[in-house]
Amino acid sequence: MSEQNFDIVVLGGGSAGYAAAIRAVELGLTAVVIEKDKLGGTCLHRGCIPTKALLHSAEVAEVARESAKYGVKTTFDGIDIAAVSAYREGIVSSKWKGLQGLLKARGITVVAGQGRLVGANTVAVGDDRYTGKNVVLATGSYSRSLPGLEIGGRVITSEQALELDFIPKKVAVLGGGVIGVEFASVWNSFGAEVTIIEALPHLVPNEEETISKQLERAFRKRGIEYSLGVRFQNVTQNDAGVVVTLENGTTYEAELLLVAVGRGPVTQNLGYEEAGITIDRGFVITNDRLETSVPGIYAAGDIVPGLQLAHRSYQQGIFIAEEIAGLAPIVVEDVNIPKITYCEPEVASVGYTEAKAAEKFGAEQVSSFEYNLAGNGKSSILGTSGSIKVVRVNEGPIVGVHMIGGRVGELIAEAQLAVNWEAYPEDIAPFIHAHPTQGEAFGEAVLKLAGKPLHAI
Amino acid sequence: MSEQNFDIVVLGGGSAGYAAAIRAVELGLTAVVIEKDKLGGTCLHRGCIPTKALLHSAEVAEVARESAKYGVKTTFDGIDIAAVSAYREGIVSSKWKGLQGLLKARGITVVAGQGRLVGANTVAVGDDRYTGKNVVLATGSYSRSLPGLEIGGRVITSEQALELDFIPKKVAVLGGGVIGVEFASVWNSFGAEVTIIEALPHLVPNEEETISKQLERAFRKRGIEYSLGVRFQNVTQNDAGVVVTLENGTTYEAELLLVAVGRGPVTQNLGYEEAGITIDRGFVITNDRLETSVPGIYAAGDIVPGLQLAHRSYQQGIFIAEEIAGLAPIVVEDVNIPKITYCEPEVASVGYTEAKAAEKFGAEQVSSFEYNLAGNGKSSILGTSGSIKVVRVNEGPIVGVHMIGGRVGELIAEAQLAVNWEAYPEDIAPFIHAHPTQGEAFGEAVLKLAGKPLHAI
Amino acid sequence: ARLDTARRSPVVSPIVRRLAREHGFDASHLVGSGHDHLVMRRDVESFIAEQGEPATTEA
Ligand SMILES: Cc1cc2nc3c(=O)[nH]c(=O)nc-3n(C[C@H](O)[C@H](O)[C@H](O)COP(=O)(O)OP(=O)(O)OC[C@H]3O[C@@H](n4cnc5c(N)ncnc54)[C@H](O)[C@@H]3O)c2cc1C
Ligand SMILES: Cc1cc2nc3c(=O)[nH]c(=O)nc-3n(C[C@H](O)[C@H](O)[C@H](O)COP(=O)(O)OP(=O)(O)OC[C@H]3O[C@@H](n4cnc5c(N)ncnc54)[C@H](O)[C@@H]3O)c2cc1C
Repeated sequence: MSEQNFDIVVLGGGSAGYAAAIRAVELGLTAVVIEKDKLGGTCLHRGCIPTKALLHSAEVAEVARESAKYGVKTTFDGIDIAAVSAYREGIVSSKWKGLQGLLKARGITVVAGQGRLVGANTVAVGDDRYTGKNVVLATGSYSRSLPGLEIGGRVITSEQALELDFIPKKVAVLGGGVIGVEFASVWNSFGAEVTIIEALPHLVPNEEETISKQLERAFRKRGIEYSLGVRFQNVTQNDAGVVVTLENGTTYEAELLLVAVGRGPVTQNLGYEEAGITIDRGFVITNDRLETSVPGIYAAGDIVPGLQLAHRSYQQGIFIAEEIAGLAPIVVEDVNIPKITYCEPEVASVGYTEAKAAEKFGAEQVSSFEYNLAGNGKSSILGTSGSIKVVRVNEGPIVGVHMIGGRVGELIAEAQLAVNWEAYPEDIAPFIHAHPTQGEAFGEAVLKLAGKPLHAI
Repeated sequence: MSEQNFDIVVLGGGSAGYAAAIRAVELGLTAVVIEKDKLGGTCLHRGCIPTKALLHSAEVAEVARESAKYGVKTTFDGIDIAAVSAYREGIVSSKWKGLQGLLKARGITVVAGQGRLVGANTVAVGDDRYTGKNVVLATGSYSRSLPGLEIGGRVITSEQALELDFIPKKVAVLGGGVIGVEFASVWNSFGAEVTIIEALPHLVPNEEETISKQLERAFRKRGIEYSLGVRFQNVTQNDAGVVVTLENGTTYEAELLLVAVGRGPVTQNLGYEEAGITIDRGFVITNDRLETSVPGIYAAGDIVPGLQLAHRSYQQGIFIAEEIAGLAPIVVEDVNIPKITYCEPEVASVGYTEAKAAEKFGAEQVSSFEYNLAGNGKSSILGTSGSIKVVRVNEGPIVGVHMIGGRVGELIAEAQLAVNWEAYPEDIAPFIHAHPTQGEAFGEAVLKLAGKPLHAI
Repeated sequence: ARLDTARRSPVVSPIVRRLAREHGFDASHLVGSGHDHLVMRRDVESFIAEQGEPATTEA
């Protein structure tokens, strides 16, 4: 039994937690991070990083298959899943090593163990107690399922999907959100037959509708099947496979069912409610400065309702450290945080969809233009299609940018600045994008909205 | 013999010329474009577009060769140069068709023929005369050589290099600038032995020195040889190949010599000097509103001293049309125009190098940080290395961004806005880049300069 | 006056425009020190600094 004091006690060493600790020590505070599993959390070990490694292997497979189009003679001989795993694990372990070194170099105490909030400013790990002037809760999320849908055997979540040591012949994916379409994309590239089951009327249903529709078209062309607008009813499994039944009676047989219906907050049995923290449907409720209902206790990352993204977690972690240090950081609303879906083709967006912008600013007050990548030289060279749609307030700023196409994820960085800085299309128009880049497509849409289209009518 | 009148007569239908005409008609002016060869000029037919197609074929070849690393089993069976050419030509011809359609839809008269300035506001094509209230000269550039170095046979320029129907076994490249390193990169990927000969001490000598050095290291690793800091003396050729001799006596044998020592302005025998236009070393001298010494005659693109880039040409063409229409457009200095070199790894930059920034703002007033892509998850996943260096004025704006690494070209768009909008690192810092992207590396450098590094010390 | 509501100087940076707005004026009402009177960040910042110092403002 020991007791240690810090300025900030962080429960959970994922993106949100370690970012808070790093920023805290930069500001001259002392910090401890309590982590029961591995520093880096979901993103590094079971999320962003390993999935993007799989997606890169998938991209390489697609390039190899299509290489004749570009005058490169190759024979595609299939996927070596053991080598894919070795590559994925290699990336994760080297980043993990880097992260551990970083926290060490920063002088952050990292405690290995399961923590529990035991009062307004203390976290207990076994018999040890860590007391802070402030506490940051950052315990992250887990793969949810649906009521009555049990995970196990051939019914898996992203954790198991990542580590499969074989490529399923046929796989069903429950959920057409980010994680579902990313795995669908990988498995299709690896040669599996894939069917996505989504209850809402579109794939990536949080995105601009025109983008969802283009993704559906692209997936159809790739041979990825999907069922939209009908709810899942149940699944049965046996040695041979699974049978998924929808509410309309349609059935799908497959070797595996991936359940990708969202992620729930890890907040149960951690002492949160006992400490008086307001919890709603499992999420920790905070004010817009990320402070919980208990003064001095903050929450960050996937346990806070809203977008579940690693960079939002970083941002919230940093925000809390600065808030505690009295720097009065600015709030970035979720709508202005960029989102990327790394399937092929990629989807990326920031700001309002056109429909939401019309709601907020009035339909008459909003204009948009969607530039087709068919007019973009670099996209033609890469052999990709898609579009970039920009939404503006008339005589006002750009409030939404929505993209689909191979490699467009990187283009969201520019759009993020434009939207957050409230740029008018007229502010961007004088700065012609480098040629030939995919970024020119954003430029063309902006030029059009500024009343001066170049390669558009 | 006919005579036609327009608001704007444009001589040359390359990037600069057609952009001027498009913007002019948008502003209610009438415009004619006189083009002796093909609409689209160098960029579309012999420059940006076909070279980037070759570079994409080269990328595909590299991916195929390296695919085992990512768990993809492929056999690389070599390059089918006829198929590479078909792909390249397909891209160019479809873009060409699109461009012709665009100008037609805009109601721009396009005259096929060789034009000549015959007075302050008239261009003659054969017996026909086109008179404008204003004239825009946009006759572009050609591949230069060195005094005494004759092009022909095995001594070629980029025009011939693009259209080669074979892959040379061994090739020498004279000039380590953009065009030289791009072809060197392609040929190396296609299996040729390549040696670059550059008289200055670095490859891409206009870039930040640390970037040049990293490119040299990367090229060495790829097996691209180079000689730096020694001037070319002469070349001899026979049926078997060429022998290149440097001023220090070193000789290089190769099958071909590509001369890539820069591009000269196309301004001779076009009536420019007779009309009273000031010419300096072949370039058309303008004021900072792009007007020549003859009032009413403007010049745009590669004939105007400075960066020879397609997007600068677009920008200048648009600028002139707006200037003529009285819109008083803002001037974008060359230093703030983004540059991309599409070799592998790519190089991209905008704004001042650290050395130039120190000259301009005072060495004490400038700070910089270079973030190594080794710390960037997405770059590790892509298997690329490199760095992003950001230069700021202390307590002031970001004035330069310099990058090297696979695919970094697209990242310059964000940097272009940051530099041109005079963003401080502190302005960008709250907006954490999407994870995992290569753009995060720019974000990390900016966070560090804002005094709040995340994944950096 | 340094700030003239009839003036329409060019402003291209949303950051510069916002900085002025947050301090209660319109950046385009300043004389810009950039190319062709483009209003630069330094123009807005120096104006704010002047305004902020009571010693230099008239009573
Ligand atoms: C398959 C998948 C792909 C994804 N891809 C992306 C992507 O590409 N981009 C993106 O931005 N986001 C992506 N995400 C989301 C991203 O991973 C999360 O938003 C992010 O990890 C949330 O960070 P966090 O710190 O809130 O939680 P987590 O990363 O979940 O970290 C919480 C940590 O707290 C620890 N912990 C929990 N309880 C305790 C306890 N009692 N005591 C001690 N430690 C505890 C956990 O072990 C964990 O390490 C993906 C997620 C998944 C599942
Ligand atoms: C190999 C190579 C690669 C390049 N890659 C890139 C790149 O990736 N990105 C980039 O930004 N830039 C690149 N460039 C540079 C880019 O091509 C030029 O900057 C751009 O084309 C210049 O445009 P322009 O309109 O000034 O001239 P041009 O494109 O040269 O057009 C001039 C036009 O005028 C016509 N013309 C000339 N004289 C007459 C006459 N008397 N009568 C009628 N017509 C006439 C010509 O036929 C031509 O069509 C590259 C150049 C080369 C050579």
